[in-house]
Amino acid sequence: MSDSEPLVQVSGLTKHFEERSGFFGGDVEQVQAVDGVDLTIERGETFGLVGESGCGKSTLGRTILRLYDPTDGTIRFKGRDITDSSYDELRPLREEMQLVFQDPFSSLNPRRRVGEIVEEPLAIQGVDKREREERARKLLERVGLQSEHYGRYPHAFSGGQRQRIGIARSLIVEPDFIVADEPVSALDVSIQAQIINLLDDLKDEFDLALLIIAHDLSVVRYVADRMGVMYLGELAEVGPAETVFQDPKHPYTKALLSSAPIPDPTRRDRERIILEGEPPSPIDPPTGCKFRTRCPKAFEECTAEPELEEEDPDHHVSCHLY
Amino acid sequence: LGGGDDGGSGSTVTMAPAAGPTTLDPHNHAETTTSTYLIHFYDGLVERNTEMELVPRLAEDWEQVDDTTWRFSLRDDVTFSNGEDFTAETAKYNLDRVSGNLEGAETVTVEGDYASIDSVEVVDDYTVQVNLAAPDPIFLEMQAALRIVPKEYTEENGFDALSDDPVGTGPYELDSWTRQQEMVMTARSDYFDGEPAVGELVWQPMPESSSRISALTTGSVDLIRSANPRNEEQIENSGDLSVERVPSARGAALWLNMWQEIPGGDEPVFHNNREARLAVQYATDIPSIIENILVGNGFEIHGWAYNDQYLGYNDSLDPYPHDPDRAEELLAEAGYSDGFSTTLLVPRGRYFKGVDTAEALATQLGDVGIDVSLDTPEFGTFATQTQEGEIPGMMLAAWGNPTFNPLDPYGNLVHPDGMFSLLPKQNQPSWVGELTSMIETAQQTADREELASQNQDIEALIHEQGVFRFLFQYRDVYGVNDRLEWDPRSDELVDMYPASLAE
Amino acid sequence: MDGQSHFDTTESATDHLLQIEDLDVTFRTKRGDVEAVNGIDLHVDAGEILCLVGESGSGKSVTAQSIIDLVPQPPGEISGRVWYKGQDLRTVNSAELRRVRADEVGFIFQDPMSSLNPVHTVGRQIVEAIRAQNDVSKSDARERAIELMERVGISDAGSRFGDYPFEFSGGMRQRVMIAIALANEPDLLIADEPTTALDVTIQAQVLELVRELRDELDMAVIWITHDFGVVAEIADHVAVMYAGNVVETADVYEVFDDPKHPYTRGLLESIPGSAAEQGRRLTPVEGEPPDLTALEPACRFRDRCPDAMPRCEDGMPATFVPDGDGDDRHEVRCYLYDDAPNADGPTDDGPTADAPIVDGSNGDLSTVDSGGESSHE
Amino acid sequence: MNWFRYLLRRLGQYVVVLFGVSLIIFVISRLSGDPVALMVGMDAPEELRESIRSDLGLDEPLIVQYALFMRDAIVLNFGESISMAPGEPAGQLVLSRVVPTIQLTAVAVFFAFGIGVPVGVISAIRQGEYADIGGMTFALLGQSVPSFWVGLMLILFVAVPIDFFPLAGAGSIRHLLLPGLTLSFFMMASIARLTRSNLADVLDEEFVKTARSKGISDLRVYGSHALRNAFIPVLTYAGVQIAYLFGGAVITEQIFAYPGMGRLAIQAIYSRDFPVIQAVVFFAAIMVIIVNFTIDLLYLKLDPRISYGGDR
Amino acid sequence: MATEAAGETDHDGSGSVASGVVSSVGRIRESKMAMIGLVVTVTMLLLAIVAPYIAPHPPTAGSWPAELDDSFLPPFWESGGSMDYPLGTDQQGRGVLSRILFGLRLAYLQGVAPVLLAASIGVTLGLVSGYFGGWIDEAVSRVIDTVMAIPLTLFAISVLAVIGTSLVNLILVIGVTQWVPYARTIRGQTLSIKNEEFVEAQRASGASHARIIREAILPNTMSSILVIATLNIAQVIVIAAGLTFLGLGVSPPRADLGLMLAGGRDYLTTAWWYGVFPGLALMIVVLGINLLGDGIRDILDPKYSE
Ligand SMILES: Nc1ncnc2c1ncn2[C@@H]1O[C@H](COP(=O)(O)OP(=O)(O)OP(=O)(O)O)[C@@H](O)[C@H]1O
Ligand SMILES: Nc1ncnc2c1ncn2[C@@H]1O[C@H](COP(=O)(O)OP(=O)(O)OP(=O)(O)O)[C@@H](O)[C@H]1O
Ligand SMILES: [Mg+2]
Ligand SMILES: [Mg+2]
Repeated sequence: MSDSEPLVQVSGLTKHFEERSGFFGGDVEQVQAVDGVDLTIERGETFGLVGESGCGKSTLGRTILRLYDPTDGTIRFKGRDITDSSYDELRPLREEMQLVFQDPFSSLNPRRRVGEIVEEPLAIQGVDKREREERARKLLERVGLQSEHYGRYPHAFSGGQRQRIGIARSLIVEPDFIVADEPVSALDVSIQAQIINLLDDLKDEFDLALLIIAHDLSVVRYVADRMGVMYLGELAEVGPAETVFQDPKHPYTKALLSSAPIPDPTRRDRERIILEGEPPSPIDPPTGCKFRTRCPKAFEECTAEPELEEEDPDHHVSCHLY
Repeated sequence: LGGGDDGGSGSTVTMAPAAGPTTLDPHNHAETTTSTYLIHFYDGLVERNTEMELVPRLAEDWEQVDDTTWRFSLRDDVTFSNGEDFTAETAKYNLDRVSGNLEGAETVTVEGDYASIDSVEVVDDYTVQVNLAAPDPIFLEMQAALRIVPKEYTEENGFDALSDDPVGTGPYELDSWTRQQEMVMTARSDYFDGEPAVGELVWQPMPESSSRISALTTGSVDLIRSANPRNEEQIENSGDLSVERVPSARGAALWLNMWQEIPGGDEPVFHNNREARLAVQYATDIPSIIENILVGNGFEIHGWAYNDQYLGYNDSLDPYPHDPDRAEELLAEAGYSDGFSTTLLVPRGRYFKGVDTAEALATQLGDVGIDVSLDTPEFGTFATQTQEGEIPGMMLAAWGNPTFNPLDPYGNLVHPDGMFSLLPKQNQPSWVGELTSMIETAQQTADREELASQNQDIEALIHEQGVFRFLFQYRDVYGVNDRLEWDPRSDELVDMYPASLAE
Repeated sequence: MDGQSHFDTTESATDHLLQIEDLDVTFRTKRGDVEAVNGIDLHVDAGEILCLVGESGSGKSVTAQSIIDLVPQPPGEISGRVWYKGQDLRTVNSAELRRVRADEVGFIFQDPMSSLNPVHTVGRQIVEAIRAQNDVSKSDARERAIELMERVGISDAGSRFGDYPFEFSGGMRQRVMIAIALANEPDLLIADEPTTALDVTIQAQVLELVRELRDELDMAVIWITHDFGVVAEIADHVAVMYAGNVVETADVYEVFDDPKHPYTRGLLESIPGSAAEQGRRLTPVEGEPPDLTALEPACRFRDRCPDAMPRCEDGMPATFVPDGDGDDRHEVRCYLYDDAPNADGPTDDGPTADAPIVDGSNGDLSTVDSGGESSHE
Repeated sequence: MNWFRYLLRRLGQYVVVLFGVSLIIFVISRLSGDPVALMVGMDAPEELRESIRSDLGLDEPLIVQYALFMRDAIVLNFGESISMAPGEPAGQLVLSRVVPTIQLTAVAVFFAFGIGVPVGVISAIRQGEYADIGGMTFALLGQSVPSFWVGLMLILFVAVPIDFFPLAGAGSIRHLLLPGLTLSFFMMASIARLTRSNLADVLDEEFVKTARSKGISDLRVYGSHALRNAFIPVLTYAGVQIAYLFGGAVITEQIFAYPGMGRLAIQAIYSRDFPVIQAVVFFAAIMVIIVNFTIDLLYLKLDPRISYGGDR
Repeated sequence: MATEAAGETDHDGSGSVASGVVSSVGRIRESKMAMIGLVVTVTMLLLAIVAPYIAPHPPTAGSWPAELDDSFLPPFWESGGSMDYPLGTDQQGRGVLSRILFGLRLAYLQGVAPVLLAASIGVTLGLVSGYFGGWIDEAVSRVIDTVMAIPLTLFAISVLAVIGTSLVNLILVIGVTQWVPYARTIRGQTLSIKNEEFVEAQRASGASHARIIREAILPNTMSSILVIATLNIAQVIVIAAGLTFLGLGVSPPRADLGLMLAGGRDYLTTAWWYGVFPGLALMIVVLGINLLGDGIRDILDPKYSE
């Protein structure tokens, strides 16, 4: 493992889910949740992932963490191929990669005390109780809670506080890489800002690489160094966050940015690209370019599948227009 | 069909027995409940009247030619309900069937009762002769239980045809039948002995005794068998009902298991230990049970010949009295001064107050230190259990003996080879051998006088050795609507032929 | 309309299409009484879009549902007036209420997944709305339903008429809900966070659709959201709610340009979108909203307020028109804008023993309006 | 044709269930000891027993016995009754009792829904009021009283004093009323409570508010929207409960001397008539399955989601 | 410090299994129904426990023969009755009150023991099939369907007729027929809990299946188990009484409510007290447990605790 090696390197990553139906569940349909994604995340980098509901963001994040078995492709973590590692082989690696969830209610076991929840990853790694507790209490304070909260149950906390607990849980093993799956979308704006600030601070303090999933573009723009736009299981565009916002290439990215409401009433009369219809089903995605059924710029070539190609330095687009 | 004053709903009588018949083939069952129905469809050569005397029915007369030969002269005016004539051929056909001598016929349930028959000869159209393999002192008694089925009809249609559609010579024929629900019989106007007085019989089985009582008191039923002496008062008080009581041919006893090894782990206390058996006799208080549990519906007995109706009744014997002190002494003599534990097997739902009686006995035995736990299976389980020899230290059962000759229980219940004998099979004390040979001699004795005195000796020996704790002869209780004139019988059969409706 | 003038009105000033006066909603629960909505005054005119904005639990839905009496009672208890076209919907008989629901007011619920009956076809549910109070033949209603479905952007409406809600995506269901709400061309459309559950691309479609419809039908719209982006896109007027109170109402441009209430300001500074453009760190509103079962007679925002002062303990402030503000619709419930310096009394009905009077003055009743705190009731 | 697949799948599952049932039946009946002892007189010779045994196939290895049993069970042939009605085909014996039991359970189901649902609906609509408290107290008592005791009390206090109700037997509506009521008691109470709680839940659902917001009448809101949705779990419950109902029929039929399958079962079990036991349990299972299949069909009608691959 | 914090939380909310149960018992005071149920159940249980000390007579044997002569005495308020036997006597001259008091013990035993058995079978199967899914789940589901298709009373009757009737067999048979509701409910809950994010969080930290089941799933199903079990106890008591009534349960001379009902039914018109009082006692026992179970359900229902 050398330092020049990216922290996470994913290539051709594909995840299909089987949906059973029919007689005795005999018919199997493939949900093509993630389909051939190439992605690298460097140490200490924050990568934002945006896209519409169901486009495969969460699946991608979880497959990278090997919470799902990939259907195809490879995942390298710190240069090590973990594509086919078993659950038990992965266990020691869990210290280095963690997950933060969207739902502050369902992500905390209501029957366990906050302390137990935060310590859980350490307990699994076999750290002794005394040290666990000490670290947990410290961390609770760091994420803006109090050491006394250690013995309480989650139901006594508000959404924002619960999200802090979830963040503390993921940080206790001092990982190098965290996937944060829509960490703020369930929170109110005023609380959201608290959590975003917290994540921002922690990522520097702990030297974290962060894969942050969001459907709120402004959140990604605010926190991410680089970002990717997903559509139907594929990456449509990848590039430095600010570049993508300032100079979107892919028609989908353009539409997405244009649809996002801007909290400024003076700009409400701007030109907008409003897409027709809804994303097709990942069970039966269109052939060729997956966006062509809704793309305002679609033309004949789009029946062929585009490649994700470098358009500007470090700015990749998967579109036949380029 | 029909005729005379048949018809009118006024001549309908409704009865609520506890159960319906299982089959209508009279040779293929061994249940009194079923017989009650079948005696209305079928007749026997010989029958018992209400007083339990043997009287001619299809046979006009009979004679015992010698120890092993019987000759019956038959009526010539009898027809089956389908018109078929009754002849000596018919009689032979029936006797052959029940004795297993009918070529190609399936074995029937009652076969064991007629094992002594060797062959049957048709002497002429209306005379038939039966040759026995050995003398059988209860041959004639058993004839009273045999019902005659038609020959031609069954040869043509098979015996199975009888199981739900009877064809008999009897006073009634089947009108309709829904199993376990309702059976309707109509009188035959051409019955050879005269048309029955009641034109229509309706049978509605009700297993719940409380339903029966209610049905009787509400008037929807004319006749019930009461299983609940507490209700007698209620019946008698309600104006137009009355209670009929009759001593039953059924006697109850407590079997003491004298085997050397007892299945299920009870200690073989009674094997070769007369004191232990006598302790049980003295520990129990039968008159109190009769008074309190049976509410008087029973008579204390001291042997299988209950009373002087039975051949060989021994009036020199007395029932063991209730004497707990004596029982405890005997127990000490028997080597069980601290008492012992054992199990009492009693079928539930079969005998009148059977389980209650067992409970009371257990309480009484408990008072002298004999710790009795009850095992109370359903009769079906009980039957299997007993036949497979799964009998614990004690058993409470009642034996119906309408032959009025104790030879029947001697063979089945006393003789060590008998079905329900709990006498020791190995390591027999001498009295057992003696008893065995006494029974075997009696079974071959054709002379009634002699048989009577042999039976008395057997009774005395059984009593002396305390083989059973004899309990009581039951008294059957019926509730009857006063509009019905009907007499109960000791053999538990409800015979409606002699019955009539009061005006 | 003057925000303070209807203090003693018993009959409505009926120049608004809808005018809510002094609305209180309390839920009696096992945990205690939840004062979900407290002394709200609002109004909306034809062709106008009023956005109700506020955090989760601030009482937006309850306010909206109170208008046509959809709040379950019990556990809810409602008081106040809802003037609609001159009659108080809180006192009309049930037949009239049903007529208003059917013909006058359309309602779109927040969650398109649960607000359609899963066991009826969408067509049937639209037809039911059309025929609810009107004698329309089944076939006419069906035709009209298909028209509506097409109008709200459901392609192939004829064949989708017989489909069940679960066969529709979230965006399509929300369109069905809109079709139901528009069934009888209402004069007032109440939309309770109709796009919160939708993706931005679909949200853009729905926003566009509602704008069009408003123009076409000249409806008044009450649009509930917690997203200031959406407010900026669609609102004419904005009412900001906090913990059961409307804390600020103003023209939409005013709100973004010159927010007055500390809460409104805090919210706007929390939005990453605007912050990023200014290249600075987000300024969250610290703390959490109060527990509505355990309210003290004080300004409900004071614990989180950067500008809190002793006076804030006195009671929920009355509605003030900020000093020097020309727009008569800009109203704030904050003592910062009390331009009568000695008018510092609480808005409770008269002084109470446990309400400390900071300035020793009994207050100037002239500033007290009907939105007064009524937590003592 | 998704609904067709759904039904096919359910049918397939029911076949598996029937197979399981047959296995259980077989095991029980073969464990139940020697039936021959009951068939023949108490002193029948051993050869006779042997020959009956081989007639019945009782001397074959168990697995062969099971295969034979399955072969016959498919055509509802369970052999001849041994002790209850010797020689009668057990299947027919049971068949003759099926109708009364179906009538009885049908009446019970009718009572259970006919009384339970209205009580539940009224309680849900009048939550917290006297009607609710009264209805639910009644329902709670109904769930707490053993049905056989109810039956005895009905006999004692209703059937005996009132001539109208027969005490035993079958054949008319009058015969069905009291046993039907007895049998339905528990289910009625449960349905009342279930209807209440489901309806209360559904009334809180958003789509009920949507319905109200349309300005339709309360009757329509409750009838067409709320009740139909609330009814689906009640139906599920009924499906689960139907087996209990057939079981409960055993005791009820016993108490009211009602000539149905249940009483036949008791008699068969007491006399160890295992072909009859097999037949009863098998028929009961088939009836449970038929009822459940009917419920599956009702689901299709009531809940469109089912036919699109949903499950219940 | 830690204990302080823990102590502080215990009184303000639910929590782990133990504290969840403890706190719900504490909150029973909030539910009138549960309160009545608790009082009734505790009273009856106490009566059962102290039966040997308060019962005026022994439940079975007594001093012979006086007892048999006392058969069918009416309750004290009827003519012929006396305070010796406050609720009268049965056909053996045993006091009905004493028999009922002792009968309560058996009633609770017959309720609780099969439920423990059924719950352990059902919960295990439900957890395993819900958590692992696949063919295990398919198999368990078919077994559940099968058991549900057989009228359990018939099944229990058949089995008891085969293995013989005794208290232990009764408990066993009821136990193995009652596990289905547990398995169904727990399976369903496991299916949904295993998709909760907190389970995923455990998986993301590398927890073993056993650990996940033990720490995430089981504790979260505990309140349902508690509710089902409580209501099931009531049901089982009735089932047991029914089987005994049919003659397949407890054997005489034990003091058992079902047995008394069966014995008393022949005397409903002549000695009503013999069948009516045990029936009432049974009803009160069952009603108490039902009320308690309902109350617990209400208390544990999130809707209620919101
Ligand atoms: N365990 C699963 N089994 C089957 N299909 C799944 C599973 N998880 C996700 N999917 C499907 O895969 C697709 C992608 O889902 P995913 O959750 O990754 O989307 P997402 O982009 O995270 O959406 P959202 O913004 O709604 O969270 C969806 O169609 C979803 O239904
Ligand atoms: N039926 C009810 N019973 C008890 N409390 C209720 C009920 N309905 C609403 N509430 C309470 O009233 C308060 C206001 O709720 P409301 O639904 O109006 O909030 P909201 O502003 O619409 O929030 P959101 O953005 O989450 O929809 C909340 O605290 C809520 O818990
Ligand atoms: Mg996701
Ligand atoms: Mg809301």
